[in-house]
Amino acid sequence: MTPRFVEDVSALPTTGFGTRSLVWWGTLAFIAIEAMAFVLAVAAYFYLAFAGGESRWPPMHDPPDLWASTLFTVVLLASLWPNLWTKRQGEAESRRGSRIGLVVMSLFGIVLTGIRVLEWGTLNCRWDDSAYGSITWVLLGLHTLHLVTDLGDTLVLTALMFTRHAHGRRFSDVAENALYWNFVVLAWLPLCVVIYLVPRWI
Amino acid sequence: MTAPVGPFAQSALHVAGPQAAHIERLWWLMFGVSAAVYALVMAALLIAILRRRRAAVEPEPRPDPAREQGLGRVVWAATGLTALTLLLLIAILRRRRAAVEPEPRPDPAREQGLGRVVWAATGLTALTLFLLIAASYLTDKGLDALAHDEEVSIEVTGQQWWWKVRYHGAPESRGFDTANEIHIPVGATVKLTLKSTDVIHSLWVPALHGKQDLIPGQDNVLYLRADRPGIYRGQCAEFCGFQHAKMALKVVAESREDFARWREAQLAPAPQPADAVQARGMAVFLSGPCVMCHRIAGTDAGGVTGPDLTHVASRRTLAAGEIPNNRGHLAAWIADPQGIKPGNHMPASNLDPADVRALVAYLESLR
Amino acid sequence: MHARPLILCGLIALAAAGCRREEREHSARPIGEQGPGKVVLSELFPGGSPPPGGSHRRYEENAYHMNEGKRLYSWFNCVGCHAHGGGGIGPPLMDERWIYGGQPENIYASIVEGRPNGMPSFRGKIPDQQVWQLVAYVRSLSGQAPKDAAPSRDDHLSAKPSEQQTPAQPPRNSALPTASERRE
Amino acid sequence: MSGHEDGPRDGRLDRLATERMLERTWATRPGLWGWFTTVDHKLIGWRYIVTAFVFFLLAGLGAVAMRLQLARPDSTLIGPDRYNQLFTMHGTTMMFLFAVPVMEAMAVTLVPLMVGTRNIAFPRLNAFSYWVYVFGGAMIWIAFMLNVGADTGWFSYVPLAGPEYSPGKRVDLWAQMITFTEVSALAVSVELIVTILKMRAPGMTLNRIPLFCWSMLVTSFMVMFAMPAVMLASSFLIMDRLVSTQFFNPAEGGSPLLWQHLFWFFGHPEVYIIFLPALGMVSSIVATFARRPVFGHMPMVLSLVATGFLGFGLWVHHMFATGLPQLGDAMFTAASMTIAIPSGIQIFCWIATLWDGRPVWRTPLLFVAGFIVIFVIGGLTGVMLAAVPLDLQVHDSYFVVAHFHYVLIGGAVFPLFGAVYYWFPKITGRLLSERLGRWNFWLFFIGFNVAFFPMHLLGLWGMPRRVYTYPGGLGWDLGNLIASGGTLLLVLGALVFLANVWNSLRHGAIARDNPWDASTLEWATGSPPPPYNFRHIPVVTGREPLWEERASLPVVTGLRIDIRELLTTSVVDAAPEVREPSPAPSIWPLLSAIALTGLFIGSVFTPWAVVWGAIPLSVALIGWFWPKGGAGRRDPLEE
Repeated sequence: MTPRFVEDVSALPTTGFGTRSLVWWGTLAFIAIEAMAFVLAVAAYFYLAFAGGESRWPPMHDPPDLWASTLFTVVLLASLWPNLWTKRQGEAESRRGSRIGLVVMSLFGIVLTGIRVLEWGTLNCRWDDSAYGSITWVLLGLHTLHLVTDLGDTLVLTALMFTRHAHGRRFSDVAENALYWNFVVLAWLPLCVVIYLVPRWI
Repeated sequence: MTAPVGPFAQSALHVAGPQAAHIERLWWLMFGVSAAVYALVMAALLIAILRRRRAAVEPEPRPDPAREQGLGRVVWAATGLTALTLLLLIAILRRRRAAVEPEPRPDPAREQGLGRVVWAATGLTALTLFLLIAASYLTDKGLDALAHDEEVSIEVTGQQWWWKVRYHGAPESRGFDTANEIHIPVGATVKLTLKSTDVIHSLWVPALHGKQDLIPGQDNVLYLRADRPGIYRGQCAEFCGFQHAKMALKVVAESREDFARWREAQLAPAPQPADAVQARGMAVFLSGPCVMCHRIAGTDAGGVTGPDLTHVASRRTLAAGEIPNNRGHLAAWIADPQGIKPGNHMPASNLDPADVRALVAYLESLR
Repeated sequence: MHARPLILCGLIALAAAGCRREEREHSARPIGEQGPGKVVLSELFPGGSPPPGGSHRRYEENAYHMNEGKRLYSWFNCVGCHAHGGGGIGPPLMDERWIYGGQPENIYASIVEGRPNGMPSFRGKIPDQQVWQLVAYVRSLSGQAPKDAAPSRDDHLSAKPSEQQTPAQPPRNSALPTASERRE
Repeated sequence: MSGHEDGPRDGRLDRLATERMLERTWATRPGLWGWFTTVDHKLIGWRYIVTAFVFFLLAGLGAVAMRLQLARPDSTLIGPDRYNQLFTMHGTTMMFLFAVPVMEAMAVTLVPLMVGTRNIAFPRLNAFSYWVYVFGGAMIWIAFMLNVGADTGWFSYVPLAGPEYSPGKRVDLWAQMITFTEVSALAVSVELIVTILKMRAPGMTLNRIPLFCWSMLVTSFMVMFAMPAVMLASSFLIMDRLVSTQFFNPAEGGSPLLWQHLFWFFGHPEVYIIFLPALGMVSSIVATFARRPVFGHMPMVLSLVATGFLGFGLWVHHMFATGLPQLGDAMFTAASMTIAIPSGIQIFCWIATLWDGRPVWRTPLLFVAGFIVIFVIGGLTGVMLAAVPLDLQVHDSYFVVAHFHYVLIGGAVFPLFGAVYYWFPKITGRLLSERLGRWNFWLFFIGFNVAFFPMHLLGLWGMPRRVYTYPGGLGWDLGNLIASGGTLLLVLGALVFLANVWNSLRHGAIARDNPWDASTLEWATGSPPPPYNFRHIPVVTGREPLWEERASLPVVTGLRIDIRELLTTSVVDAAPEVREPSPAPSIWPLLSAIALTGLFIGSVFTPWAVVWGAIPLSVALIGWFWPKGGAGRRDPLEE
């Protein structure tokens, strides 16, 4: 068909943040998928606790120790502040601020991964002991997977920010990486309650 | 090869007890409603297709409503599922018309009329569904109405690929085991406790009730009653591996007297061999591979992983309903169970033919 | 693109292994066709002699046969004396010590012939194929079977880690247990 | 921001120069390298469709083998082991490797054209998802050829599929195949959601989105929330089998019913994931051939959304026979029957459209009529199955087999074939033959009903499903023979279809841009479309853009044409927002898919493969993410 020019878009920007960024939407969609996986895993936990073959929960185990998870949770929550700061630096397209923020967040990620390793030792159960052990390991494993994945992302992005590619869309990548970290933090809170506190309550 | 069974011995539309009868009534109700709904929808579709046929000859953007009504009546009268399909075929084959200009913004008044019809149809659908939900709920209640004061309590355990049947007695020493055949007295409420020791099975005797799963780690219960004497076939309805297809059972509904007589016979230990051949058969049984899995009460054979054979000769079929229980089939089954039911847990034996004959003679005496 | 031939080779290798592992033969050869040429009747049997025709390999590399062996181990009440491999009235089967030899034909002989001090003979009672299935399973108890074919966990109470996760313990022959050992 | 300012824009050059430059920018390189690296949604979409149809044919051949076996009682043509593998492969392939992928493939091909953009969102992810899908499908079929085919049904109930009752790797490979297809389905649904929400042509406000795109939007959301359930379930299963977790072992606190809940929480929405796109196709076809917009656009959209929500509330009706509490059952009965209302509304709206329109009877519309005739029966039997008492009788019987084939073949495959006839000229530039199309339709229509209608009766007369044989004399012999006969008609229909495609590809009538005079944007460009889809991004002024603007098409100008650039717009009003760069071809998606395949298959044999396999995967992903070239060139996207 014959075209009829009605609008000129050449003045539009070539990058956007938040709802104007495709990657932001993609990140949000993947967060939704993963959140659904968490929700279902927690549902499976309660199903096994109430409708599985056990009369006691946890069966023949002590509930997991609290010190490592408490430490983890405190550090994780503390990471929120530098994370939001980094996000703002990205949105302000500040190369220096983004670099500092990403380095700090990488360090947080490494420390948290270290604490997480210790945390596995405090569960007081093995994955093959019982269904309780299995679901507890899977819940913690799911979160660890996200933790490690985001750490990997952050490390690659940090490296990128120190190369000649640190311009333009990298800044929206910084903002979206921070968005994902928020999800990793927020998802942990209910999981922490389920893994560590629920066995003490029921 | 297959054990003989009557036609429709396993049919949900040839019922013999109150539970299945409730469900059958619900079926006919739903069938009737569905057929009516289907006829209406098809009629509407057909009219939609047919109503503008003249337009091709002389364009007519707003056909006369009276004529439309008349056409509608004719088509409605002609409704009938097969006929409709046929008409559809003819209608479509006869239609040939050049493409017409599309109408991107149809007339709002016409749209309103269509809207009213669509909403009415939707409302009608909702109402029909509401009625069906109510009918389903009432039927469900009806199934529960069968009083839970069972006269006979039977435990059915699904195993790959046969049914272990235990009759509870009071005291428990009056209980006994059998396999693949459930006897029940006519007119009595029967409680079936359903268990599984391996995978999930499902007990389905359509003439008496719907199905219920047998799930490891969970006991399910089914109450039923037979109102007519007869032999009703049932079958495993949840896929359970290799021989899911050949995991059948018989429910024998008989008079209270016959049932009592059968029950007393089952309680007795196995009869002693009556002659030398049977005695040899018993010896073969006890020294051969049979004892590893099978039990015969009153002898040393105490295997519990295969069917209890104390009164095997009183049963109508072998191999979970697969073959009739007679001399020839019994011998064939002992010689080559993997040929008859590949993958089942009974291994082939390599007994001497004379031994097989003796064994069959002995097993045949276990009435 | 360059990975394609590699993948293909890998697939063919997997296929060869896969076929042996996955075959499900249910047509047992009838009882009586007894296994290794000569069944040794002496109490002491030196292990380590190479398997005669390697026919038992078929069983040890095959997941279905080993799984059948596991079922029969419980059906035929081997558990009664040997527990789930830990031993009890009978010797344990999940360690590296074998009184009558830990090679397949040794174990075959133990089942078919029986052994002194309690192991009954199952000659004529257990068909040949089932004996081999049991042999394969018994060897998997001490981790002798390939890990991708050995049985995984039970669908019942777990008494021990699954055969799949049992570390391999190469059989060592040991003399008859001393009186004191037997008392333990 | 810097470096993006200069460069040739569309609208500043003459038509030929614009097209030549766009062609150079967007074209896929010829040859094998181009084939492996392309990110063009059309090429990937067509490849996806062809692959899905190959799986369809394979699974169909499996069905033919099963019907041959079941034609006579006590048949020994196929033994239980092979038969169980066959029906498992049939169900698994149809559901996971054909139905869902083919619908998503149609969307991958059509949605970017329909919303008027140059490529799909995250095109490299799109390439990746195709490779993952094809590797997963190839894995399970190669396994089947090697006699390692899964044999526990497409539903793989534990404990039968658990470690004790399914030795070997059959079920592990099956469960891993699930992982493959889920990864690819989830990736595609994210691409589609973002494409539909953010990349619509200016002016295509929410209420002007074509119904097919609406149906894909709802479908994609359903995929996002349903697929995690089956991924979790299959992961549990693999872990139970491989590292001895106890999820499904009742003796150690697990529950076999947990599997069923998780599986059906996915499995029921799955049916709608297959069915909703088909509804979108039907709407496209009906509007075009009834020569008017679909009646009741808003109710149609709301019905789609309602179906999407209600679809998640029905899973328990697959479990009525497991002995759940009665009150819960009643609730699920009500929910299951309620979903008939939105389906009913859509049927009524299409009939109203045909009623009011002036239908042109071409093959696509024929398939739509067949769809209504067949699907309504499936819907009604679905209502019956929702009633607990009736379900207890017919559950897992041939009645159910009849029901879901009426729903899935009637509800999805018929519209799909209609859609293939409808969009074939757009995709290939050639029309399919009408004459063969009619043969195709009638063979399918008659063959389908002959094959599947008797199954209703077989089920009511007590024949359970998933049996490799059945005894004679129970009243099932004739019904089975007829059903098997119908299968042969279906095979003939499929052959006619293949002949039609084969013939049309070489000698078919050349299609114009808009051979059906349809109203949606995909018809505003060439047949087949050029690599850049549209010379200028169109502007939409109504729900039926090409019918509203019959003289000329309003378009925007100002996008760069020397680099891959497309236009993103706001979610509700579709107002232009950003000139978004779009990724260039890359080999990394393929390499990532290979690495992922290695990890997945390796993990079936040893859990350590997850650790070792993560290394090449990480390398491939970093290669994918790492930006190429200097300033001004497109950087890859993160997801």
